Amino acid sequence: MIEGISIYEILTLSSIVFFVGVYGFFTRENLITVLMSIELILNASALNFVIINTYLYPDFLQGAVFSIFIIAMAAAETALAIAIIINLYKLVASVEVKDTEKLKY
Amino acid sequence: MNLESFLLMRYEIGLLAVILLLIVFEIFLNKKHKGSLIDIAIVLFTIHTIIGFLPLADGSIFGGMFKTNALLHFFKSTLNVGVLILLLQSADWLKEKVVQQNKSTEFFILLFSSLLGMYYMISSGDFLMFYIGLELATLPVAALVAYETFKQDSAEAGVKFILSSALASGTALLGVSFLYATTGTIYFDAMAEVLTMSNLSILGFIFFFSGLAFKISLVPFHFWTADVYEGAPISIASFLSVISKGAAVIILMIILFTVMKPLMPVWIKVIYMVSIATMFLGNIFALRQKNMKRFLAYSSIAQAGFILLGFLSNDQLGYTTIIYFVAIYIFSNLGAFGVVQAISLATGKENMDDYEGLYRTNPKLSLVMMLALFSLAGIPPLAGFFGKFFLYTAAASQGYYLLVFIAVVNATISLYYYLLVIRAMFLRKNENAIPFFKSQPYMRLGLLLASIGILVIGMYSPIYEYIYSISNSFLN
Amino acid sequence: MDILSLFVIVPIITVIALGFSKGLKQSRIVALAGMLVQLGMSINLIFAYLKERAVNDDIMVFVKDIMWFEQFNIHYSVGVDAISVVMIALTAVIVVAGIFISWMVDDLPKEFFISLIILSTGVFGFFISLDLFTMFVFYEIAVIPMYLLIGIWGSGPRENSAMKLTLMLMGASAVLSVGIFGIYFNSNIGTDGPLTFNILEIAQVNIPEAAQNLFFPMVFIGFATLGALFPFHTWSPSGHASAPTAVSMLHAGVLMKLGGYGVFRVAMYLLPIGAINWSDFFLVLASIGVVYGALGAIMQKDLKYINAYASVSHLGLVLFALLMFNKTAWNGAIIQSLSHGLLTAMFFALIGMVYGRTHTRDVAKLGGIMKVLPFIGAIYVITGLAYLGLPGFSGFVAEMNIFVGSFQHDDTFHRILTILAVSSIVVTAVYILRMVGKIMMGPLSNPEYANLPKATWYEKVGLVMLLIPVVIIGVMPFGLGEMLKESIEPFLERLL
Amino acid sequence: MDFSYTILIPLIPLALFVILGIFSKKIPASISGWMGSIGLGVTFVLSYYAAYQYYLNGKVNGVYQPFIYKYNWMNFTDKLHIDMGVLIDPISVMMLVVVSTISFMVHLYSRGYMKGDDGYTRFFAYLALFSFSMFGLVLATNLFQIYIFWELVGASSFLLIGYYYTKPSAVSAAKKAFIVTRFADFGFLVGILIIGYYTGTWDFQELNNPEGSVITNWASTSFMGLSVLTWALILIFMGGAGKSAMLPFHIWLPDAMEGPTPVSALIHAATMVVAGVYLVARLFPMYYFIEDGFALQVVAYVGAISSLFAAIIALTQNDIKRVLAFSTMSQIGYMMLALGVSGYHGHDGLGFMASMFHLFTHAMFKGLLFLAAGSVIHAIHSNYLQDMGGLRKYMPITHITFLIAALSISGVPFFAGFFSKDEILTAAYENNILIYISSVFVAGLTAFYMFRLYFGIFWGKDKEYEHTPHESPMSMTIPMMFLAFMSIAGGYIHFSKYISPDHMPFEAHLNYYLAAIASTVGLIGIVLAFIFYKKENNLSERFSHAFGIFYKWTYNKFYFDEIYLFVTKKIIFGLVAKPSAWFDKNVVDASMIGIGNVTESFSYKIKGMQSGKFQDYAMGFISGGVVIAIVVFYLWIN
Repeated sequence: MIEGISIYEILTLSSIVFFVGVYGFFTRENLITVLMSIELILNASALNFVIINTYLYPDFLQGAVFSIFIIAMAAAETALAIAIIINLYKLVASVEVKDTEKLKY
Repeated sequence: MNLESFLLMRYEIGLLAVILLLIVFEIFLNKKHKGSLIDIAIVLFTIHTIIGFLPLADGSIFGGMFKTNALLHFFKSTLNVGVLILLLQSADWLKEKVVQQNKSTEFFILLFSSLLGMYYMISSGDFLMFYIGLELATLPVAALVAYETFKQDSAEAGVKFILSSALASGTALLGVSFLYATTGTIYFDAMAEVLTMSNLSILGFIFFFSGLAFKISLVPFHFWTADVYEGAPISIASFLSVISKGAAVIILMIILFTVMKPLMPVWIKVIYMVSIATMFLGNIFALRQKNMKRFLAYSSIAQAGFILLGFLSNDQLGYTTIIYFVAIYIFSNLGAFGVVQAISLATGKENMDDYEGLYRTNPKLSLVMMLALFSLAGIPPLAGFFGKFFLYTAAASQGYYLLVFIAVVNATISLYYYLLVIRAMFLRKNENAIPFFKSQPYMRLGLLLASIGILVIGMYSPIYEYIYSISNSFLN
Repeated sequence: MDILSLFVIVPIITVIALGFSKGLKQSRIVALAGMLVQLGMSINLIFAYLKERAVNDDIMVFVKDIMWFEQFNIHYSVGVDAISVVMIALTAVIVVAGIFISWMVDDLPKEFFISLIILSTGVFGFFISLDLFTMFVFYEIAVIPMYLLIGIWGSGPRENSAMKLTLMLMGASAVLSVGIFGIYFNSNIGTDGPLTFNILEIAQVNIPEAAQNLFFPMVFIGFATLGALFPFHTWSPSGHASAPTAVSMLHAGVLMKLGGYGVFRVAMYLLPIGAINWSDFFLVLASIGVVYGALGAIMQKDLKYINAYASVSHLGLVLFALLMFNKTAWNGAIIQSLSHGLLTAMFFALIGMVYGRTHTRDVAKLGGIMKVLPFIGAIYVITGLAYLGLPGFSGFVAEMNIFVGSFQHDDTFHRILTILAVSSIVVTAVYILRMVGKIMMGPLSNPEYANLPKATWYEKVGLVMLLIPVVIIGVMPFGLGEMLKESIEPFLERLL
Repeated sequence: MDFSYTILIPLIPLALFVILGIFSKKIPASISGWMGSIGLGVTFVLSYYAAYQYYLNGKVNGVYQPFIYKYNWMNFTDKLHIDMGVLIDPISVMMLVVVSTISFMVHLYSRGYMKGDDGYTRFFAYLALFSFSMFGLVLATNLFQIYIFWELVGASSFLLIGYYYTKPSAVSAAKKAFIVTRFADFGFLVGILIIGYYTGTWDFQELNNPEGSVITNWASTSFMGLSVLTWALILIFMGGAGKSAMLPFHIWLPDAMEGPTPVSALIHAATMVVAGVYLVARLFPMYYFIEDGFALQVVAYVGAISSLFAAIIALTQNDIKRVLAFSTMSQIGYMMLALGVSGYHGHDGLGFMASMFHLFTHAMFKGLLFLAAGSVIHAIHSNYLQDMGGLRKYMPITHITFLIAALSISGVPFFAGFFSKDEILTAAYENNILIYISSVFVAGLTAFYMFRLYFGIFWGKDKEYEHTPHESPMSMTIPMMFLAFMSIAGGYIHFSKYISPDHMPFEAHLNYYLAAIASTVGLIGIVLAFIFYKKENNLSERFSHAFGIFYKWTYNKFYFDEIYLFVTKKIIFGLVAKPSAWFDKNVVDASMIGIGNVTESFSYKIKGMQSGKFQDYAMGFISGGVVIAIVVFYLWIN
């Protein structure tokens, strides 16, 4: 609970973070930056959980616990994604999105 | 908490034991005998599967985070059988391709972990457990998709899968956070009591739904499906299309009919729209596919659209038909993928054109394929017909005749492309047809089990009746 | 084991036995043995039926009911009345004849006979079913083997024809299934009982008129597509043209009869008000089919196409008669189904024999075959004359019943359509005689044909088997008519 | 009295047909010919016995009683049913005599005529089938039974015309005969249906009863200003006109001469073609009483016009069988018009009686003419008048018998044709003077063209024959002689004692005044023919030039064939059948295929959705969610 800042501001922030992440996901040409965008999306959700927990339902820590798990999962996800990207790099010597368009239609 | 309540997690514990045992074997087994790990894994998993059929009490532990009931037992066993068939079908591939790289144990560990994640996901009693289960089910599969590290396709598919699924789970989480905002709880039971219809809760539902729809590959959340199936090893494509999708359907069903019950007027509409879009788009894309894996990917998208018909009937009829159809679908699709696997393994060919004249050289394989495809197309007396017919019945019971009409039209379209494969195998004659080959016993057993499932589940009505008798159990 | 279920079990056993047989010789013997048993049973069934009918007044006799899917109240429920009995006999005759005609099938013989017998299983099952679900199951079982039969053993553009046929028929069955749901979910209106698929039970309730109006066309089109209702008939000419002989026989002879039978048994019996409300519309379509099919047949150059369009015309007459809602016309419709089944089967068998020898079905290229193949020629002429409704053959009996029945309506609309339908006898004569005259008579068109091999014993047996019932019905229609009328009565009562 | 043995009359030929048909390969030609002849001989005897028995003892209170033996063959509705049976009444017995006589004679004759033909047994099988059908037709007890046998005679006619089936002209003639009569039968059938529906019966006894409900209630339902029953009768007459080759359905008859000549004699001269006459006679009370005989007027005029028309055409034809065919048509026109002008009671029924009488005598002399022509054709292997001449020296019996028949048909006194034709003219004179005048004119024309034939064949200059013609064998000449006898003696039977519309005998006297006119006209015809054709001269050519266009029209049979050809080929095939075949292929079928093609091409169109770029997929994912949200909120708010 932060004085002078209502839940709306923070939720707006998290929404902005979410959509920045989404925008980044759509437009980045490098797989690593796409991965970073995903982090933004996950963080937006984590932020939401914490804020909602704090502002609306401070009695239980469900949201906060959830956010911790989100962080952990995000880390696992990122690690795995990086591993796969590295493998791709080994094969095509590139981490560009345009090099992942072989499978289509 | 006592031992007995832990035993409610028998499936999970059993599977964990299998995983750990495999690690032990991996450590202590002589390098020369690494091949036998496959046999060991299969034996262990078979034992696990058989144990799964033993009766088990209902109950919930961890303060309602983990629930279990007769329906889930049944479904976990179904998943087990599916995975077992899958293992049998991929044993040869593992022996020939993976053992050399010394990666076979990882394969099993990852696969079983994913299955473990699914157990938890469908048994979850709150969104946290659900989320953990979902991720546990997804992440190992991502690794498996990219398992053929020397293949660009595999890596590309892995990238696409992990990034798309991360986006999906991010979106789902946002949805869950909205639901949490409106209700103040993440427990299913508690949320069901306080959830009301509001803009935020609906928005939350839609975001959450899109996350699960991604797993089931419903249109428009399906785009990853075909690319990933094509790039992934066939066993993994098969796993994604049957086991992973089946589990996701069940949890979607549980959540929609319990937690989201207050939002039913909304989600019925969503399901209605998505169902039509999924059937049409899946079918229309499947029409022109030449690669068998891609073909089956779109076909499985279309099948998912049919499954949604069962959601429209908010009663035992609906639940039963969904589960029944998923069970049938698992067997049918495994049959089809198994044949693709066998042929790919023997010849490396995966295109429909390569199948021309197959019946004349490999009649048994072609027959299994025909059974599987006709079952998918819904031709009596194969199981798929009964599954589809009952799904239509479920939708029609609520008066959705128009939707049923659209569905049957789509079933006809789908028949067209299934017949294309039949045409290649049976009708065409080909000088350069795939020559006769004899599959390994595991593969043959796997295909046999799938065929039996296809033939028996439909006509043998006690199976349906059993599912009917337990299908209500998730509600309490 | 009850007498009716054997009709499904014997073919299944035959199929299994075929699975273990090798080569042409074994498989044809196995197939023939199985189907001869079937034929014997079906003849026995006629007498058993007559005996049972004398002491049993139920609509259906030999009823056997086993619960299948309890939650849906789906039963495996069988029973027959006179109409199913004669249809079963027809099917058995044609299947056996078909096996004789395909005595020398060279490519994948085992699979051929398996598919053929699975098809016939579907047909037999369809005719004995009293449960809509079971009926639907058998209907689809009957359609699907067609794809393989045409696709593998066919000729010409076989792949496309097979695909078109399968898709159109399965599309029709899809539409039908919606109609069946409509019936099912209205099947307990007014009673407090459970929903049911059982035809006889559904007939006890009166489905609301709005529902009947909605679902009748679906059920009707679903079935009538199989009966080649204009404009849903286009699968039939190309399908027939590409199919191998025995398949054309079975297809036109039996499978297409499922359409009329279904319309009669399901659409009109369960949805009588819908039938009456829609009758004018479908009557127009059926009449168009009758004349249009006949006109189409005049212009065709391929023998099988001629016959296929002729079937459109003749089966249009079946639907036409069914929509007339009276006993005489319905009696005619059923006899027409029988008659057309036998005659078309004969025609296709003959065309197959000619084609097998000359390797052409082009009317322009054939001529004077009778001189070389007297037996085939003679039967061809007889079949042609029977087909155009000559007295003494079954076609006449059927057509006269239909015309007299149709004439019982005295409004201008029905009169015009009836006269239109009657006029088809002239057009039929034109195309039949044109065909017979061109290919059988006249000078030998190609000197190479002078040494065509004569008809073999199995061909003769096949043809004579089909001809006998045609003549029996044609010369002695009295018994058959009475037997059928008794069974028609309860169905007609629903409409009046 | 018991006439149940008459059932054997149709059944014997049926049995013959079945035996000869099934074993046609096994039975040697010599035996099959004898089998057929003996079988028909038995029916011949039975028929004459029946006639003897019936005409002498069939009367009760001066009225001939019908004898009916029937059983129920098929039920349509509660009322309507078809019976199969035997109806013995004056006209059916008379027809039995005619048919069995001619058929027996033709069987005998064919044994010689067809000798050495490949399909000898087949030929006798067909003949037996025809005889069976014709007997069945004659003995029918109801309208539907007549229709059944009507179709069967049509079919056997088809088979017999197309007997030489390797000859294209024979095949097309057979087809033409069948299709044209089938078209007419379409009318017949509709007529039957109308009668069945409005009267509830097809039984002749009920239909024909002048006091019965059918006839008395004719006015109860009308359609377009006429009673429906009148329409029905006109339609039934359409069927009769088809079979009897009346205008405008006559076109098949000349072509039907492609069949073997004995067939022409049997079917296309003596028996089948008069079925139309018999049909009208059968229903005569209906024709007469319903709507005051409106339909009968139609019959009369069609008969008269056909008679005149055919006689004119016959003048110019060169194929002797075709001349005889047109002559047949013309004579049947006579019979029709006689029925058309007939009354019902007593002496008014003269026309009816005359028609039957003429049917009888015509069968004899026309049958004979054909047999004689067949004998000629047999000898010189040509049908054409140009190829003949001076044959009287070579074929004396044929010559004499032909002459007798020609005299008979020309109405020369003391020959059979004279008596019957005279009765017809008398009846016409008493009722309709216009028809009378036309008929007399036709009588003159008949005499002229018959003697044109006679002189052309037997007199004139010898033609170059490949081998000397010789008289036909005994098997052929004996039947001819018998018929020649009948062509004279037949005239002396007092038909009015036996046959009348109301089944009551009456006295018909020769009207000498009218007979003299008719005979004179006939003799004028003969004399003209003598002048024109006795010796080779160019008179006929000069005349044909003088008539110019009219000659050409006549020679081409007034272009009826061409008109029909135009209607069928151009209009029905070209404008109806072809477009509907086109429509089927390019609209109905194409639209079904089109649905498939559109789906498939749509599939290719939208394949770009799956671009391969996972960011696009993500775009689809998010925007899909947004679209669902928008739609849901839209729906939910409403």
